[in-house]
Amino acid sequence: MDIKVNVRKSAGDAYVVELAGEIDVYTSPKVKDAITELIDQGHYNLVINLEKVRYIDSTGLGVLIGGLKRVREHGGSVNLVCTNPQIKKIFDITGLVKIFGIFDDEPSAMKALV
Amino acid sequence: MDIKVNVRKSAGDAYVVELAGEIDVYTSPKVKDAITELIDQGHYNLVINLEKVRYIDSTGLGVLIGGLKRVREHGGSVNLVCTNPQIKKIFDITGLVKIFGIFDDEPSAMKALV
Amino acid sequence: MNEPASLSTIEDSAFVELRIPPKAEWAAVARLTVAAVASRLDFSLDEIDDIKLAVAEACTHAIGRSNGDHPVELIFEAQPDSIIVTVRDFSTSPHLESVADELDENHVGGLGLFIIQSLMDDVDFHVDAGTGGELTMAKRVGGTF
Amino acid sequence: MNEPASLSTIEDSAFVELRIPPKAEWAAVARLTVAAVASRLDFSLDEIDDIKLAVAEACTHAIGRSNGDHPVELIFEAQPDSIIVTVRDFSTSPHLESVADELDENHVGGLGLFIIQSLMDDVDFHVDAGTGGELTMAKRVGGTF
Ligand SMILES: Nc1ncnc2c1ncn2[C@@H]1O[C@H](COP(=O)(O)OP(=O)(O)O)[C@@H](O)[C@H]1O
Ligand SMILES: Nc1ncnc2c1ncn2[C@@H]1O[C@H](COP(=O)(O)OP(=O)(O)O)[C@@H](O)[C@H]1O
Repeated sequence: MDIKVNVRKSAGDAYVVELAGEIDVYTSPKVKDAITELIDQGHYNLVINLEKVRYIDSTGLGVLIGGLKRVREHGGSVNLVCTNPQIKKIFDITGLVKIFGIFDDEPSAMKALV
Repeated sequence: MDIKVNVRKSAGDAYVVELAGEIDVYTSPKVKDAITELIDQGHYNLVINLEKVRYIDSTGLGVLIGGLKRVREHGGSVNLVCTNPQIKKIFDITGLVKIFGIFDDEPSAMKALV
Repeated sequence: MNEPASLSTIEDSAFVELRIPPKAEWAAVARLTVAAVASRLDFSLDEIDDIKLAVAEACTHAIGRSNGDHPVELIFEAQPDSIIVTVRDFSTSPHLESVADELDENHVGGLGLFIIQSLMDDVDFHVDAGTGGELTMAKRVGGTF
Repeated sequence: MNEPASLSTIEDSAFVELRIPPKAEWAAVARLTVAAVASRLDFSLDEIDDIKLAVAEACTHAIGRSNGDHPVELIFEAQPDSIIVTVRDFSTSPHLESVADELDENHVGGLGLFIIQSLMDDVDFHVDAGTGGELTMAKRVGGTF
């Protein structure tokens, strides 16, 4: 019932935010902080890896949407890595599949950034 | 939150009762029925395999104790297979380790029956 | 909860009630409790995940609206082939009215409410100036989604 | 619940309340709810298993004593370094007195009560002829067992 956030630099100026656990009303501020910090540092090309996320709700989606909006203002983008069918379904029903690039693995998500 | 009970004949006249899931006030009657049926059929040498049991409470212990008492009346015995430390601990604190033979695998439990 | 859902064992309506403090850290308790209740019915694991999410969204909303004085109350009614969940905050802030409007006019406002409407079979929101907001949602076993 | 217990996030006392029907099939809900509450504190996974089992034993007893009319009520008080659980049946059957005697005289009668006493730091049973039985148990983080 907690979230682990791991941020690492990848190829080019891209950063990977790897999340593990549950993203809900309690844990999403931690995710928001990590993303906000990256953006404040001027990193606008992000891959957010949700492979180890077992649960996400609207507060977590709100954080991802907020991050996407901010990086887009700087011509950047956010790609997601997501394989869990239940979590993919949430992006489906909310229509967010059309807004985020969603990929089955990190290399594909990274490649599509550039 | 349920129990699976699998009964199979083994070497000699021994029977193995393999349990998987949680043994609590709701599911223990199913376990009791399986053991009672074996004893009613005249099988008094039992191995009860708890390797796949994630949870047991006093109602489950009561069923095992009840089975042991009945087979002992016929010179039989009940050996348990148990590897889960939390479940072993319950046999420890209740003193039931001294009453049941508790083994790390089915072959050892079976061998000790005869 | 990677356990197989058990066969239905409910003969009549059964009620489980839960109260949590109106704080973010307690929403997870509501999620786990409703999953435990739903797994007593014939719901598939996917359906249980849907119910969990819908209830979490309702709690998040209730917690967000709360002035911190009253717990969030959840009532789970387990019927043989459906679950009915009522989430009550006892907050009488004006924000409540706008949520009711959103649901009444089928206006998809909050993402959370939209998710609830997508995952559950029936959703109803009701505000009482004296007692606060009450969101009721139902899901049938093997239902529409 | 094979998840790492999270760091403590409770500043003051927080109360979670649960009511379940007095039937065997609902005991699992109490178990999962208390595990969710306890995992908000700094308990180890083993300690959470202990609390789960103790609460299950208390529910089993309460359900066994129930005449079926009243729910079993559980109150979880989460403090920064301990959890206090109260389990109330509203049954006023005479059986209650004997359970109180068992605990009072440190007589290890029911296996379930013995398990509760072994796993929890403090256990108290109290009977009121009018309102039924009330079992209170507390466990401290990193406590004695
Ligand atoms: N399907 C969607 N597509 C794009 N943006 C969305 C979608 N749903 C919500 N948003 C945006 O996400 C943010 C948070 O949404 P929402 O949860 O509805 O807000 P609120 O806090 O009012 O409930 C808002 O900026 C909203 O515009
Ligand atoms: N530590 C023990 N060693 C051996 N037998 C025990 C032990 N604890 C309980 N029993 C036996 O297990 C059965 C069920 O015990 P218990 O749960 O205490 O009964 P009750 O239904 O009165 O609560 C009884 O026959 C009791 O004698």
